[in-house]
Amino acid sequence: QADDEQLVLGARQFLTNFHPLVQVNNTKRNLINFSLRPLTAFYLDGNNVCVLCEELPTVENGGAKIVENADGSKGMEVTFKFKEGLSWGDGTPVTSDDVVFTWEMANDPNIGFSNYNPWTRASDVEVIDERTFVIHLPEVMQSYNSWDQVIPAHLERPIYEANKDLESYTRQTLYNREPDNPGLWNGSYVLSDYAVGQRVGFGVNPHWPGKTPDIERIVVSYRDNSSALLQAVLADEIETIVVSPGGISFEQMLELRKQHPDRFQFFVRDGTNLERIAVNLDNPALADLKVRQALMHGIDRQAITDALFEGLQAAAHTFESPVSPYYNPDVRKYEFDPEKAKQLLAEADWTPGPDGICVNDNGDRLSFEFVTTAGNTTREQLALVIQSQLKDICVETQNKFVGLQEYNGEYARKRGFSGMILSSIQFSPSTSPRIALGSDAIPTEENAWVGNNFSGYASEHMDEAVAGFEQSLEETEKAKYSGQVQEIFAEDLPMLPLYFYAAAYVAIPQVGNFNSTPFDVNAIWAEEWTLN
Amino acid sequence: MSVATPALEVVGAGHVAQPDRPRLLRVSSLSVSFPGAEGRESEVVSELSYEIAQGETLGVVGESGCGKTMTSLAIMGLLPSGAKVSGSIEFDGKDLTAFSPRQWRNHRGREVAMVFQEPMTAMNPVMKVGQQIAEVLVKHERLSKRAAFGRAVELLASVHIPSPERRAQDYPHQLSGGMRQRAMIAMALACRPKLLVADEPTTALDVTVQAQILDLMLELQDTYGTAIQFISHNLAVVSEVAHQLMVMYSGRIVEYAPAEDLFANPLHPYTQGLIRTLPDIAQPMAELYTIPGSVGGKRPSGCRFSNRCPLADARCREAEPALREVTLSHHVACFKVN
Amino acid sequence: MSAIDTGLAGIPSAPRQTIWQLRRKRFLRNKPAVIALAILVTLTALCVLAYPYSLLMGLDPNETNLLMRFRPPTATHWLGTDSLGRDVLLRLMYGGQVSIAVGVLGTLLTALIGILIGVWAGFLGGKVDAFLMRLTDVVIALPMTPVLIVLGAVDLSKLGLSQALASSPGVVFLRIVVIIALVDWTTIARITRAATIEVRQREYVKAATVSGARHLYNVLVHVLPNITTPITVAATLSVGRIILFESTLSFLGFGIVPPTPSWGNMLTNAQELIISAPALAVYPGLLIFLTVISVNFVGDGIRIAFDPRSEK
Amino acid sequence: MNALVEVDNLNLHFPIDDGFFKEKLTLRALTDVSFSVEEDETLAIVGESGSGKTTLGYTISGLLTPTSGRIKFGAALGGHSQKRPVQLVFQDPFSALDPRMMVGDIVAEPLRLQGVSRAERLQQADDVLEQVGLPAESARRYPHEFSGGQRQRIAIARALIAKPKLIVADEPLSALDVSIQSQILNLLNKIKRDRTISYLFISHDLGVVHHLADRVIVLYLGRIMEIASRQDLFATPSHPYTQALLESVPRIGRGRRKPGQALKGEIPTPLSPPPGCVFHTRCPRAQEVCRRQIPELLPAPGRPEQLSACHFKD
Amino acid sequence: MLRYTFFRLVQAAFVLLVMTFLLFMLIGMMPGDPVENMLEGNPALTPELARQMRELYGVGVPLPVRYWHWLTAAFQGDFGFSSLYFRPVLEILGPALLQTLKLMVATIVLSIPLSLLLGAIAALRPGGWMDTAISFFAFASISLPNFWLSLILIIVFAVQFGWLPASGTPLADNPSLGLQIYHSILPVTVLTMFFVGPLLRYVRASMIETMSSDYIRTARAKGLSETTVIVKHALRNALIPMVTVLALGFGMLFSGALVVETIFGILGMGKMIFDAIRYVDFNLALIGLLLATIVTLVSNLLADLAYAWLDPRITLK
Ligand SMILES: Nc1ncnc2c1ncn2[C@@H]1O[C@H](COP(=O)(O)OP(=O)(O)OP(=O)(O)O)[C@@H](O)[C@H]1O
Ligand SMILES: Nc1ncnc2c1ncn2[C@@H]1O[C@H](COP(=O)(O)OP(=O)(O)OP(=O)(O)O)[C@@H](O)[C@H]1O
Ligand SMILES: [Mg+2]
Ligand SMILES: [Mg+2]
Repeated sequence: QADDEQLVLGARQFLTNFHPLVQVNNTKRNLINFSLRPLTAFYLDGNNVCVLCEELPTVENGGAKIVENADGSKGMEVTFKFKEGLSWGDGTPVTSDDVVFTWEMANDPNIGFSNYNPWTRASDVEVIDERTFVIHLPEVMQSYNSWDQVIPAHLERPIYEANKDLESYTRQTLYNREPDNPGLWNGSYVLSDYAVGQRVGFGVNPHWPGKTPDIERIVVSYRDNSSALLQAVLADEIETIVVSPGGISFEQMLELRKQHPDRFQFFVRDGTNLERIAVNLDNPALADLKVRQALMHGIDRQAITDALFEGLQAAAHTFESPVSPYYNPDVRKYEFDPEKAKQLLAEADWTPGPDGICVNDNGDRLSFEFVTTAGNTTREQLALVIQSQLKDICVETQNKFVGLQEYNGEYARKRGFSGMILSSIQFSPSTSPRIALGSDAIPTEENAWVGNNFSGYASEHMDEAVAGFEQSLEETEKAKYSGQVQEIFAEDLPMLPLYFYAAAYVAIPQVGNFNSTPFDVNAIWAEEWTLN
Repeated sequence: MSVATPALEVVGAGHVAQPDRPRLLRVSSLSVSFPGAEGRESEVVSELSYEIAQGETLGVVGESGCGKTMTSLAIMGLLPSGAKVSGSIEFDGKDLTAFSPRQWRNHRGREVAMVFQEPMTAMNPVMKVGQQIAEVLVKHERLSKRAAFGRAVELLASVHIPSPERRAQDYPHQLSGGMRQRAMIAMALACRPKLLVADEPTTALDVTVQAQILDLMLELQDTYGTAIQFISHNLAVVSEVAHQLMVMYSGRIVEYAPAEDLFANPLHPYTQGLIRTLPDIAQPMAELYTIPGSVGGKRPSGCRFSNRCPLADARCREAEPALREVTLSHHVACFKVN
Repeated sequence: MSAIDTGLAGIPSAPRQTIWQLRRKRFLRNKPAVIALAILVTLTALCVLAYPYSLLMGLDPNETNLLMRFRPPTATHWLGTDSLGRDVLLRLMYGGQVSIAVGVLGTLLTALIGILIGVWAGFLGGKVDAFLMRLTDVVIALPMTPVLIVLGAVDLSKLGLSQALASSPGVVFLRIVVIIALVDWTTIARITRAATIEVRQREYVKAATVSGARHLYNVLVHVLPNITTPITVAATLSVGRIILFESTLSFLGFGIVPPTPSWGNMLTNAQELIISAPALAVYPGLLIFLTVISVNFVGDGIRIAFDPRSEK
Repeated sequence: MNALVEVDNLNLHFPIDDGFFKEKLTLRALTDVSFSVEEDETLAIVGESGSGKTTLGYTISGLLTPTSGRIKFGAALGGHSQKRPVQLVFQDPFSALDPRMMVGDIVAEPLRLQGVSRAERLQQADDVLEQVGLPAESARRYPHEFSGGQRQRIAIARALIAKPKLIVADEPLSALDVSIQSQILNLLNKIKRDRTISYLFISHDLGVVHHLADRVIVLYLGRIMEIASRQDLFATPSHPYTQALLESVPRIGRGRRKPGQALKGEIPTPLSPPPGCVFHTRCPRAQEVCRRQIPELLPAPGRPEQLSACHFKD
Repeated sequence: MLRYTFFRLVQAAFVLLVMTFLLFMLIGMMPGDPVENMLEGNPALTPELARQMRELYGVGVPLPVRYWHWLTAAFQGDFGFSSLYFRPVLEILGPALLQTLKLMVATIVLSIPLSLLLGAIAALRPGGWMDTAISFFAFASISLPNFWLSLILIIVFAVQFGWLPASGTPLADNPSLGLQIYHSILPVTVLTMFFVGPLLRYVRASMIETMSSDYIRTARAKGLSETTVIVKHALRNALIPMVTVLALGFGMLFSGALVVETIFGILGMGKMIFDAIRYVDFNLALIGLLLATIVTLVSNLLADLAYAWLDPRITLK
């Protein structure tokens, strides 16, 4: 059975590169956070907490202040202080200079940092002393106290100075050349060894000022397909695994639980990642709100999660998950009601045709292309079930399972789908709903296809509410604006919410304190994990 | 030309037929059959009886498929698996039919050796010629590999292969057809066998080379006193080397006599036909004699030649004539011969 | 009649059995091949019956039913249902149609390309031959599966096909057939070439040439009919190989796209749940195995039956 | 007599492709061959294996294109509409017939290539089959049902059907049993009696050649050693090679042979034929001049019709 | 011989050049671009950054132009960076190639004696029950989908019995040889199963043919023992052509390795290429495919040389 000192995690996709702030995606965040910690993170309860800092600055405690900018607009000053004794893995202390360096690089357009809580939000970083620094923000923003990782100036600055463009910097940075250099990391673990595509190993960081980790070594082992991962779990080769597209599927977890209820622990928590159908609002049929409402009434979301996920993934009514502090339970809900759906369609002039599919007066059929990623069994099943359900309310979907590449590129980001597309989107407490609902988040050629507003939804109402949210500093106010956004969302249905992915893990029983949080990467608290 | 045969002693034998020489091989009532389709057996050699004296050449002639090769393979104990043999083969006083596989292996290559028709395919293409010869010596004379190779070179010299040292290092494909056949003969004679079975050794060769090989065989027979069973379908070739002659037709001996006797006085209608069908340089004629029909097809009942025989009558179609001695040492299997 | 004897003793009065009768007899003597053929015929017949069967049982291969997932065999669902409550047997039947169709069509295309190139190279010889054989060598040197994946990933719309057409099931099916043929023709090409070279130098071709026959005549009249044996054998074996290819491609996510079932993608879909519902993986895997091994046995049987050495 | 075919200084070299960088080797299969085939005559070509007999036959029938030299078809062939006045009969009766075609179609193939209708050509095929001594119903059988001798008859029938003026027969007997050989020989003779036809008869069996030929060409390493009428050649062979050949032929009635008369050595490779007279390496009469100078093909002393290429001919 | 080798190498180089072009075009026609993949779901993505990245990966530049850039760089020894692993492609592919070669060599080392033994046994009595059994085994080997076999073997040996590891590579940093072998047992078994069938059929056919050849009869006529006849005369002749079959099989093995590597989590060439294609890592896919092709081309060349060395009848020109 399990090795006392080592915990093996399973994962599917290896890192593209090891740089913590370049080309960041979820896979990378899940891994890097073992050894490189962000300044702040959202803990289990959804509250923002300090990771590297002494105390979280807030407006209430005076750590953050609203100030007047030179041009008269409002800005902010946020003061942070690193924890006592915080050091890089090579013993060099983590200092304010590292923050300045990180911020400098982030503001160099040639380098291309793309972290989740970007340093580019700051207009200046002011060094108070070795451990204390003030971040200046040019405007008031709700995410003023959410900040990502810093990188070691003593190692990376010379490299940056010598390579001032993305191409040569990403090639030369120690994160890619020597990722096992302990000086690059400041977490409770340091990345100690790796084999490209196969495994990444983490060892204890002797300079970590916080709790000394209980587990001496954490290995992330990569397996390409979920069956192989599952077999490896069953063969005791992998001890902990995430349930998501990056690990085994939810259904596999359910099966595992059925087969071996006692061999493993199963952590399942409501998550914040929303599975939704983006509808192309350029399609005249879908542009009609009644049709979208009919679709919502026609899809039995509860039955789907009951049948496919044993009810463990919550059916969604809005984009915020019930676990979110901003969740608004009072928005309009669309219960499964095929009769209502048909009635709505009839109101929109769609009546059943000879083959059971609705037609309008022009003779158009109510038929949509429905795009899904091929190879993702859960999604494929979902698409097939929805197809069956919509057929009952006289809507036809033509399923199209396309490869990941095509899906991401041609279909989603370039909005190449003419009807509906199945995709997921995650809102962490610090992210603004703008990314999927803002009228400036519609991917177009001009903005280099950036943005997740695949539906092409634009509403002034919504934009205002979103801006309100972004500028709120207090939780109650944030909740108010977010609630507003959710209401508009439920009325307008810019996308069809289906359910929230649960944050789920499977682990051997020996693992303790495995606190999985739906809000942030649980590797950030890896030192709390135990193994006995 | 001087023949370099230092290692070989000369036994000496004239090339005149000597019927009183001691008997070496005695084959009696040899039959070979194969299990055919649908359980029928096909007999390819039937009731063969003949003898070979020491140092004597027996020529065997017959058309394709008459069982010449099967007869010689039976003597070598090399019949393909599935073949059924009956009758007895007595060699130098030993009964070969009672031999164990081990005895056969000690017998083959030492007491009897064989030369095949196609020298190209009969030699292992990826083994040096010298080695292939040496192999026999290693097996039967228990020589070391090196010594055996030395002997192989001498043997190549004795079959008149120029620069034998170099040739011994060659592979079969590097030799011309004639040279390959010489090497085959050298291989066969390596252990000075008492009997050499030569199955159409010159058929694949040009006339000029054929003449050379025939010369060589006669010369070696003189030197070593080896008896030879010489198989050919060419009467003329056999006539140049054989003391005794055996004509086969469809698995049977039809005529068996001393060579000169047979050519001077062929008795069996088939033998007569064979001789008469040959165009002759000495005696041109407008129309050649032909034996009607062809070999193969269904065997007739009675005499196997009856369906092609100009003399055949009802009796020939009923019973098979036995081989009998008509005049001294002249055997024939025909009812029409007295 | 003239003085010449005709030597007709050998000709029997009644015509002997034709070459095909002989071959059939020899094939029928080969028990494993006959059994394999029976299996193949049965499997194919079963697959062809998919539609009537669905009418009879009132089933739809693509209709999902969340209340009927993973059902054990019942009177309506003889092999139970899959993860979406669809009838496994019916899907296996439809899947077999697709898999076998890929195998057969792929082989036809493969054979077409292979024969064209092989005959061309073999008959003309010289520089043409050298070039075509180098080409063959190169294609053989290509690592097959990765190349299939590249070809499978090529975006047809970048080749000018409309997005909708490019991802329609028919085009996806054809595309698989085509890409497999594009890399798999080499075996048949080489075999055809070798056989063509052998036939080309036969004397009946020379006789025809002397009488004024052109290349095309020789190829059509003499070469093609005489190289059917090795090609038939190679093509038979190729059916099995292509069915395997398709399943591998499906496994890697580049094959027939669901919901259209093929044995390959059914197997792939089932592998996630192989522990709890192993039957879903075992059935298609077994059918692939059974089909391919039967095809191989039949191919071998044909080879033996057609062997010129046993053909007097 | 008119010349049917005139061959003038024919050379045929096979390029041996020896990789990209190496100089190309040439195999001289035929060198400076000149002769003619007269109407209604049988011209035999003899020589050892590899001497170029088949190559010569193929060149004349148009299967090979000469490297240099000319082949001229005489006036007797001018009026024919057919493409080639020549037909071929091969050595191996097994590979000479397409196993997938019925005998009737095989025999009628030359007519098919001339565009004769099927009914018409099958009718003719039946006729020719009868002429070569096969029953007409053979036409509806496949070749594998026939014996070697019968197949050779079929091949001859195919050669005859287009009424050629010349048949090139490349060792048509050597694959057959002795008892069958004479049947085919007689058939060839009968055909010759029935129609005006010339044979280019390739053989290495001098007995057969003596029986059939009007004139004989002796080839050695692609060169003509001697051309003579049959009587002259067999009675007074002029070239030492011809003499050696005749000497080597085994004959019945001579009793056991006396060793030591056989020609020494073997035929050299045509890739690098010996300089001078190509035969000098094996010639018992070879002198210095033979190593240097190629002897011309000139009449033997006192026999203007008998040409031989030797510095010391008889 | 030297000249021949040189010529073949030149030829191979030319072939490779042509292939770079073809593959470049093919890969260029794959959908999507690497940037999509890297930035998927990242809310902090800015248009500016997206543009920059696309530029970095050459998206938008016409294919032939990109090819030309690539080619000139390649001639200067720069084969490009992997966008997936962010390392020079050769640095990634080197170890991967080694991994795959290890797998393949192990497979070949096992397959040759196995196929020889089984093939020879089958050939001794064609049609006998041993032959039938071995033929069945061979056909089964040819017909089993290898991914299916892999899964079944994992379920049986790793999951049910727990005797063998389900992963193809050990997790330790510097695994001992023993550990490496232990982890390779299942993947090598699958590959061997996949490879041995065709080989075995070939050995059998070749042996049957050889055993009926004239020179075997000659060898027997010399009085040699059956073992000598088989080992010294038959096997060698039967095996020479196998060199070519092996070389051709090499390409096939590469394909088989892809599937096996994917399932057993071995980072070999096959999986590298597969990943590269899935995640549109242009350079990696291209060089990976080329490298795989080079390996087969070289193995073919070696096979030809070995053939000529083993068979004196062949002279290489
Ligand atoms: N393995 C076998 N099984 C069945 N019949 C066989 C077998 N080998 C040979 N035969 C038959 O045995 C008969 C005699 O063959 P054999 O080889 O002895 O003839 P041959 O006189 O040597 O002919 P050739 O002059 O063609 O060499 C032939 O009819 C042949 O078909
Ligand atoms: N296509 C070819 N390419 C190269 N060399 C050839 C070719 N055909 C024949 N040769 C060579 O030309 C020479 C003459 O061959 P040819 O076949 O004409 O001889 P032949 O007298 O008919 O011999 P045989 O009696 O063996 O039939 C031989 O050395 C032969 O190897
Ligand atoms: Mg024989
Ligand atoms: Mg010839």
